[in-house]
This record gives sequence, C-alpha cells and structure tokens, in this order.
Amino acid sequence: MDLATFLVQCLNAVQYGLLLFLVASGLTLIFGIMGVINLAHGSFYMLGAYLAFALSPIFGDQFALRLVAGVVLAAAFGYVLEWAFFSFLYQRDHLQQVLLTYALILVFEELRSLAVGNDVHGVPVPPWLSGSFRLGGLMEYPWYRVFASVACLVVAFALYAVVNRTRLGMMIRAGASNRDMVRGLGVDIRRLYRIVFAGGVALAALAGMIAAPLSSVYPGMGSSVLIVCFVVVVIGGIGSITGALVASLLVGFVDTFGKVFFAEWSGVGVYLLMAVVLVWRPEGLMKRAV
Amino acid sequence: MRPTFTTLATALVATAFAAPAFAQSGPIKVGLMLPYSGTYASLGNAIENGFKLYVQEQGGKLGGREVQYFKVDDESEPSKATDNVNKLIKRDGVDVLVGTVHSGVALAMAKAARENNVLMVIPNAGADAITGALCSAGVVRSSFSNWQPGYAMGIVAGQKGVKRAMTVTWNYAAGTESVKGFAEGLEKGGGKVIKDLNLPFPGVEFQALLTEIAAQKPDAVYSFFAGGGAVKFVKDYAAAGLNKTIPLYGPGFLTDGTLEAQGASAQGMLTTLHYADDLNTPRNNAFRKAYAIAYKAQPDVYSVQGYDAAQILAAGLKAVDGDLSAGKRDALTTAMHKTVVDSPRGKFALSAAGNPIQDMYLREVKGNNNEFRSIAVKALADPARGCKL
Amino acid sequence: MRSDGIVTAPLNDTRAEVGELPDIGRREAGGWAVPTAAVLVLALLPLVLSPYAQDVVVRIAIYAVFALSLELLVGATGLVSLGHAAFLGIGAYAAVMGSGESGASLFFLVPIALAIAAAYALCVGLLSLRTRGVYFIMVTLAFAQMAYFVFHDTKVGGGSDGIFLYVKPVMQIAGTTVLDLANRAHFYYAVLVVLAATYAFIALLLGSRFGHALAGIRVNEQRMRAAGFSTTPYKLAAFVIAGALAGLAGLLLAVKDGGVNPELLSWHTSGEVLLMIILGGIGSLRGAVIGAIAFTLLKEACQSEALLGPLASHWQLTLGLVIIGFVAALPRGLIGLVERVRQVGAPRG
Amino acid sequence: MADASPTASTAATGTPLLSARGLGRRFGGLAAVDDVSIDLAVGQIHAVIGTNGAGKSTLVNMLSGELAPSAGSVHFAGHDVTRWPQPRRARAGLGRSYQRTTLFPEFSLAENCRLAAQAGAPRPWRFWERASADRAGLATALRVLAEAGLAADAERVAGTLSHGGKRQLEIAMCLATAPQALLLDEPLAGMGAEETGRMLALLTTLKATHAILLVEHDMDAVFKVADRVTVMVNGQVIASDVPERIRTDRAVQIAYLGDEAPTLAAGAAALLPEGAGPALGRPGGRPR
Repeated sequence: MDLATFLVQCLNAVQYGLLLFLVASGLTLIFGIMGVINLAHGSFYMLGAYLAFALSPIFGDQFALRLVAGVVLAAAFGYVLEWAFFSFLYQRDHLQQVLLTYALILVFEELRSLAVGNDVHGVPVPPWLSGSFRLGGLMEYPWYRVFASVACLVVAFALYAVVNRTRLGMMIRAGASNRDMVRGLGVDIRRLYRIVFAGGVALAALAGMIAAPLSSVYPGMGSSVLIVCFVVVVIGGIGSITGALVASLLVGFVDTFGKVFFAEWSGVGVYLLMAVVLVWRPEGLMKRAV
Repeated sequence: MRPTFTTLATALVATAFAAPAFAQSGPIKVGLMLPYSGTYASLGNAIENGFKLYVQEQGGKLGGREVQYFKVDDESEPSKATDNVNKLIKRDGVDVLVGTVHSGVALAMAKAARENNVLMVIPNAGADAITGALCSAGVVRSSFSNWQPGYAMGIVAGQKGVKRAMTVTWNYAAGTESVKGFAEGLEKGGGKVIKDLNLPFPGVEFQALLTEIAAQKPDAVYSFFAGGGAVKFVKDYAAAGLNKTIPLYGPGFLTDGTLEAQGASAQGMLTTLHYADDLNTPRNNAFRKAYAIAYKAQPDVYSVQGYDAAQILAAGLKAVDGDLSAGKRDALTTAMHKTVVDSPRGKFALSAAGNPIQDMYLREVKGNNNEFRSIAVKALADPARGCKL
Repeated sequence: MRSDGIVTAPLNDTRAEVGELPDIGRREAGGWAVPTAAVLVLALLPLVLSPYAQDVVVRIAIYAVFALSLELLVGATGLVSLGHAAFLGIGAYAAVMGSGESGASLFFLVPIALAIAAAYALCVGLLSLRTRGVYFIMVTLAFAQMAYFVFHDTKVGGGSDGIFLYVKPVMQIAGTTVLDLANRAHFYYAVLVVLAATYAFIALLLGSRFGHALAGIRVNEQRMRAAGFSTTPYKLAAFVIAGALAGLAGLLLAVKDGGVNPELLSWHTSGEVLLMIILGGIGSLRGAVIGAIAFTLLKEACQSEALLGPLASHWQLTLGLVIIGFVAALPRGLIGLVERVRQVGAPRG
Repeated sequence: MADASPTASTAATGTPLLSARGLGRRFGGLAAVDDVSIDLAVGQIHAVIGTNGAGKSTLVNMLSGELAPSAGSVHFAGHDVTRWPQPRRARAGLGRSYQRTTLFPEFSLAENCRLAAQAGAPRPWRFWERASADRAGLATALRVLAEAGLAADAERVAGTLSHGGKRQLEIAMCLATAPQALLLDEPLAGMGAEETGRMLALLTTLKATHAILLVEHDMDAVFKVADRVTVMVNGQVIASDVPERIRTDRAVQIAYLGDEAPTLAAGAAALLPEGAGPALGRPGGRPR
C-alpha cells in the first residue's frame, strides 16, 4: 500500500486503540486494586452506549451535557452495584467471581432486551461534529472520529494525572501493588474500592457513549469488546494504566493491519500478539516487579 | 443420600421427556423452532406471526386437520441445534418442522429432519447447501438462498457498467455465499470482483476496510451485513464519503429493518431482495392489511416468508387430505414441490431442490422505506449445486 | 491462586488403622459403592426410557465427562480455566475431520481426538501456566477464543456453518463390527462406558502420588516448592490430561450431534461447564456429574413455557438470577448441601 | 564490624555447609538486604535476630531460593546454588519452615509429612498406585513425626492441631525431605512456654546432624540454644559473634534499646512482643 493509505491506516489503528483503552483501563484498575475478575465489564460499555441512545432525545444537541449526565449516571450505577453486589465478591475466590459476573452478563443482556428490545438503534452525531474533512486523495475522515480520539486522549491524560498526581491516585497505585500496605496506611479501603469501581464503570460507559454514534447500539455489543479488553489487560499488565494504553494501541495496530493483509486470519492476530508477550514477559509489559 | 439424588435426577429426566405416542388422527403437530431470545428474536416473532396468519385464514386447519403448535427457542445457537430440534422431533413428536433464521442451526435441523423423516419448511435461513449439496425431498424453503439476492445484484451492477468491484462481509457462510453470488452475476455482465474484504463476525471495526476500499477505488462495493453490522457499515461508509464516489450495493438485509438507525446515510442505496414492502399488488396489499389488523404491526419480508411457509405446507397437506402416513409421503412432498405459491411477493414455484424460483426486486432506499424500483431478475432459480434431486 | 479454602474436601474420619492412612485422594465418602450403583442404574435405564429421554441421558453423560475433565483442573489442582471449551471443540473437530466423507474406525478417531486436544492443551498450558490467578483465567479464555476464530473464520473447519459427520464411526475387530455408534443402543452404552472409565481414571489419578501432589499444589503451592516439588510440570500434566479428556467428550458430542460447529468453542460453553462443576460442588468428582445433570435440568426448567410462561423467552434472566442466588447461598454446591444434610442427620465425631 | 567474620565459626566447626557471600536484595529503591554474608555448619545453630523489617525473612527467602538475590552468591554443599530454583535446592537438602504456618490443613499429619517426603522420589507417572500404599514415604513420615514428638497424632487432620502442634508439624515436614540444612523462620512464634521448651529440645538434638539457621524474636530462647548470633538492622549485619559477646555488644544494645541499656536479653524480649513478624517479604503469602 502507498504511504498515504498507510498513514490513514495508522490513524484508524490509533483511534480504535484509544477507544479500547477507555474500556480496558477501568477493567485493569478493578483487577489491579480489588483483585476481582469482572466478566460483566463489557456490559458497562453496552450500558454507556444505550445511555447515549436513551439520553440523546432528552438533551438533543447538548452533546457535552449528554456525556456528563451519562457519566454521572453510570458512576452512580457503579457505586450502587459495588455496594449491592461486588463488595460481596472480594472475599470469594476467583472461580465464584467468574461465575457471578458471568451470570450478571446474562441478567444485563436480558434486562436490556426487556427495556429497549433487540432492534438496532442509531445515535445522532452532534451537528457541530457531523462534518468530515478530506484526507489526501483517498477519503473523507469524519470530524467525530477525530473528536473521539481526542476525547479518549484527554481522558487518558486525566486518568494518568489522577493516578500519579493525587492522593487518591497514590492510594490506587499502592493498592494495585500491595493491598495489605494500603490497609496498613489506615485508608478506608471499602470507600476506595467503591470509588475505583464507580470510576471503572464510568470509564467503560464513557467509551460506550463516545462509540455509540459511530457503532450504533445493538444487542451483545458488550461481550465482543470484553474479550479484547482481557487481551489488552494481559498484555499491558494488571493494574497498570500506562500498560493498558500501550497494549490498546498495539492491539489496535495488529487488528487494523491484520484485516488488510490477512483477512481470513485477522481474528487470530491479537491472540498471537498476546501469546508472544506471554512468552516474553508473563507479567505483562508494564507490571512493576513486586 | 447421594445415590437417591442421582437416581431421582435420572428418573426426573425420564418422566419429564417421555415421548407421546404418534397419532394419525387429531391435530397436525407443527414444531416452530425459531429464535425467541437474543439478536434475532424479532425475526422469529415475525415469522411465527406470518405462519399463524395464514393458518387462521384457513380457519385454523391445514389439510382438514387442526394445527397444534410446539415452540422451541433455538437461541441461534448451532452447537445446541441438535438437542433443540430433538425436543420437537423426539419429545413432542411433531409432524412438521418450521425453522429457522440462523443458517448453521437450519443445517443441523435439516439433517435431523432427513434422518427422522420429518417434513421441514425453512422460513428464512439462506444457506445454499440446504437446497444444494444437502437437499432432500422432505425439506423445502419459502425464503431464498444466499446466492439469489447476491446474483441479482451482480446482474444489476453489470448492467450499470461496473467493471471493477470489491466485496465486504463477515467471515461467515451467509456472507461468503452472498458475495460469491454477486461475483457470478457481475461476471455475466463483464465485470469482475478485484478483492474480497472480510472481518471476524460480529466485528464492527470497519475503518481499515474502508480505507482499503478508498485506496483501491473500485467502481462499486457489494457488502453483506445484518443487524448492528449492517447499520454501522452503511453509516461508516457514508461518513467516509465513499458513497459519493463509489456506490454501495447489497442484498435487502443491508437495509431491511435497519433504516431508522441508518438514517440519512442509507438514502438512495440500491438493494435486491425477493420482496419490497410497497409492492403495489392486490395480493400484497391484502396481506399487509390482514397482518396489520391481526398484530397491530407492519409486516416485513420475514412475515412474508413465514406466511408462505404455511402456504407450501398447506398445499402438500391438501393433496393428501392431511394424511401423513408413510404411504402418502411421496404424494405429499411432490405436491409441496409442485405447488405455485400465491405469495405477497408475487407468485412463485419451487425448484426441484425445494428453493423458490422467484423474481428479484431492485429496491431503492427513500426515507425509511425500501421502495420498489424494478424487477432485477425475473424468476431467478438457485443453481442448487450438488443437489441430486 | 486464591483457590485455598473453597476446595476443602470433607475430612475423613480416623477409623483407619495405622499404615492405612486417611487418603485425601478418596475424597468421597462411601468410596466406589455409589458410582457403581449409579452406573448400574444408568445401564438399566434404556429399558424404561423413551428414545428422547435416552438422548437426554446421553447428552448429560457427555457433559459429565466434560465436567469431570474440568474438575481435574479446577477442583483438584486449583487452576480455574475459562477456556476449556476449546479442547472440547478441538476434539470434536478432530473426530469429524478425521472420519471425512467415508467414516473411520474408533481405533483411529479416539487416539486422534485425544492427541490433538492434548497437543493444543500442551501449547496453551506452557504459556498460560507462566501466569497465575486472574491472569490465568483471562489467558485461557483468550486462547480458547483464538481457537474459536480459527474454526469460525478460516476454511480449516468449514467456517461458521461447521461440518457434518456423514458416517458415524464404528469399531471393528477382525472384520466384524463390534461397535457401531450409528446404533442408538451401542452409542448409549459407549458413552456410559466412557463416563465410567473417565470417572474411575480421575479417581485413581487423585488417589495416586500424582493426585496428592496436585492436591498439595492446590492447597499451598509455595509449601510444595519448599518441599522440593517442581510444581509447573505437575500443573502442566494436569492441564494436558484435562484437555485430552475434554477432547474425548468432544468426540462423543460430535458423534451425537452428527456434526460440529464453531459455537462449540465459544466462551459461553466454557462458562457453562464451570457452572456445572460449581453447581454440583467443587472438589468432588460426583459433584461434577451431579452438576452436569443439575445444570441441564435447570436450563430446561428456565426455558419451559409450562413452568414460567412468558418469562421462558427471557430464560437467560431467570438462569442468571438462579446462578447468582445459588453461588451466593451454596458456594460448595449440591454436594455441599448433601454433606450438610448428612452432618445434621448423623453428626460425626 | 559490619562484616560478619565467618572464619570464627568455621574454625569452630569444620567447613561451612551453606555459605552466602555479599547477598543483597532491593525492592524498588529500598534495600531490604544489603551485603550480608553468613555461614551455616553442621553441629551449629546460627541465630539471626533483628528488629522488624531488618530483612531477616528476606535473607531466608534468598537462601532457600524463593527470592533471587540482586547481588551476592549462595554456595551449598560445594555447589554454587545461586541460580538454582527453590525446588532444586530443596531436593539438594536445603529445607525450610515458614514463619506463617503453611500446612495442608485437610490432610492427616502423616499425609502432610509423606507428601513432603514424596518430593524426594515423586514417581508421579505411576497413577495406578494409591499414595497410601507408599510404604517408604509413610515410614519416613512416621519417623519424623516421632522425632517431632507428634507420633501419637499421626492420624489426626492437621487443621485440628493446636498452634504449637502446627509449628512442630512444620519442622517435621522439613525433616521429611531429609535436609542437611534447616532454615527455620520463627519456629517459636506464638508458642507457650512448655511448647517452646519442647521445640528447643528438638532443635538441640537436630543440630548434631543438621546445619540450622534460626530466625527468632524470643531472645531468651535464642541465647539459650544459639552457638552463634548474627544481628541485622535495616538489612545490614551489625554484629555476628558468639552469644556472650553479642550480649554485651554496644552497637547491638544501641540498635535495640538506644543507650543506657540493662542486659539485652530481658529487655529485648520484653520490648519485642512474641510472634511480632518483620513487615518485609511475607513468605507463604503468595502475590496476586
């Protein structure tokens, strides 16, 4: 392929990678800090998308407001869910966590189908982002995709700042590396967990809301994202935000160019990538040596 | 304690599924194996409604016998298909199978139907093999073969002077079969497919493929997607500005039941299908009226397929006065194959392999409707490759 | 792994004489009596059961083999795998592709299915055992997903529609057919034998030094290393054996369904088999079997309109809630319940 | 001073069985253990004492092979075992017990020991043989249980033992692997007086045939049985000598009590609650 095409493909890879990062970062935090494996995380992505769909008529063109409202709702939902459900999982072993969250997926999917049915729905792009610009001689690139990438980047940096600059972030990092130590520091661990979980849900939901206008909303949109996110977390290293970012981008590139060059085998690419990383660094790319 | 549990459980199984005795008199047992949960649930309901509508029009009787329904949710889950179909065949002892939407499931059903010598009418699943290599006298289809709409669109593209085309679809049978049909039709018109693009099902990350299309600059693109994929692909295609320079063609499923979600990005798209909602024939209008009254909802192509499934079955049963005994079997199946179905989509006959020989319509998206434009191919028959019938 | 605690087997009473020590391998009270009785009952069932009921029994029996193979991994070794369906599917594909258009002998198919499933298990094991806990779960899931895509996307296994098994395998000795799986009775008893053999094999395995080493690793791998066990080879061996047995179950499933489909490898299958063993009760072979029965019946119940009316079409909701309630209330599964009942009934010193 | 002079000990009792040179281990920025050299010889109990976080357990973990040292080397029975993984060292005769009791609670005492003994001759492929038929293993198990004074309880399920009993079983399991050297991490933690007595008696009998490293907080006990004492503070050795001279060593007293110290033994014992474990590198607690 010529250079221009190559560059555009890179752009696509980055854009996909960043979106993945938004979902995976929440997942990796929840893993890293609570040590809970949450299969239902994909459902939060779906929740976000459907929130965007449900809220768009209410807020109309107030896109920013819609996002904020969605994030707040999702965070609240996450906070409650942690209190009502996940807080009982910490003492359980991984096996039971897997089964309980697996059951949660079934429940969420059915609730979704009861609430909004099984049809596909589109979500409008805000007018001020609806245009697109010419990209070389090739094609037009919608402004909204640019926005999506930028938004993801902003969130990524914000997240990075929170984790590395604030007291909460300090506790999070400590929690990710050594849970006992945090307890030692006299931190209210339950509250920390609740906040982190709510944050994780909010992140996934935000990703869903940003993606909704691009992907539209449809049944089962969560679980396809989930497994790729697992791969991202494994590659990046549990609990590491930076790792999640790097891994997401890697996956983005492998997926994008896989589709172009080995159409038939493209589905396998990301998993091969994971295998390679496992051979090379079983703890993931960015796992701190503890 | 434990042994009693084990035996109790097995006993439970035993009693729960003891098969009822087969009956020649009494109602005809129709097994509806359709998706009632998950992504295809709405299709399943449409098909069931269509089927029942026709039976009601016949006074609730087929071949002079009452109809008794048995329902199983096939979950669109091929790996469970054999178990699910056996519930109908072996547990409920149905005389006729009606189903389903998902091709993989339908293939397993057809196999079971053949092995247990049960009649089967397929109201949607388009897998070519069902009326091809795996065809059998007792299995007929009221819908289409994946090949048909693709081929028709290929012909249309050829007429429009398309020389270099590309195809995009998911890595799954329905997609690849549809794409093959298109390529075949296009070559008739002197064009050819320069590249097939595909991605894992049910992935929806299309940007890479769109970029590839933009780079190759074909005269046209043919794509097969359904549900969420269809919506997203059409939107992304338009968002990438490709629809301005490179027309996007596809089978009707690309724009059926998805227009509300696709919105502006689908306007003016051309698709081929064996049905169009606004088909202005007395038969279609009557059907739509009756359906709307019966179910307070607008029918779609799936309701039509369900409706016609009942018609084909009725024709067969009529010929033998509802006598399903082995002796009358041949007469029954022959009648089903010979019947000319007066369908809302227009009259059609069945091929030897049991697939409709039907007109393929060219439709154009206007607003939220697929408007009938012209007949793309008249009385198109599936090649039924590999069928011995 | 945080597998400590869940998998505590019932404490054996100390009636044994010195030298005949309490044997954690034989974790089931009553030893072989109960399984043998169950097998006899199953062997007699065809006399009373309708053909459909027989099929259901066969189906459950095959799932039981599958569940037993996973129990060896999760219950006995403490390795929670969320990708076990891959081996089931690979075994099934191996069987179908091996028998081709004209069918093949079981003498050929069984080894093939076992070997290929084991081979993939070896590869996955080598990689995934470099990780532990949450990682291990995710990695096994991911590799199962990879196998899924290979069969679903590529021409390797007939794509998304899968492949049919045109001729069911037979077993011929000196020209005479001794076993023809196309015959319902033959197949029924073949499956029964496989189930019994698998159960016996795993029970034997757990009673052996190898099994005790696995138990030690499950309870406290650190201590085992300190004692001088190189634990990874043990875990790998368990992983491969479990994979091979799952492959055997896959072969039976392919024969039963007369074909294979990539959905067999989907992660929902992996989830369901995990459900089976925890429903029945982790850390007990019987639990795995009971779990297979219970799960199949539970799903039937959730889907039956007769029981739940309109809710039946939303059976996943019911199933999900039931699972949550169950895991929350009975972490040790039905076996645990049985034990509790027994202990209440006859408290032991 | 900071350099422990091994020659003193080697002179006393033949060549060292286990000798570490310049061991160091850093966690991130912090040096848990820094340039520690230590020797163990048969016939000698070498005690390591020190405040919490002095790096005692980290040291044991490096000697047993659970933790790879960032610097230094470990030699055991004439081999350089620095790169050997723990299981290999264990099979070579380097046994250890854990500060936090790590048994197989659901097994019988005998099975606990038999399993440990099995490591020597695993023969895992013979899956048709019941483990309970492992006569050799059982014999070893019963022998070591007797040595540890648990013979009567061979049938009992480990989980039901008293705390002291569990600590004894720990030692028994160590012995079952037929070790030449024993690394004991606070075997007395949380024991009653009379249990402690029994344990000390056991240790003194064992030392005739084993080289023993004893990490302990109970000063009275240490000074009762140790032939040599090494004192660690902040990951470094500040003194290593025979007990009498350690008692009176200024640096040690300052390290423990600040100035104006009476005699260390009583003071330190009072100051350091029994079973108070070092904060660093909890062995047995597996990272997640």
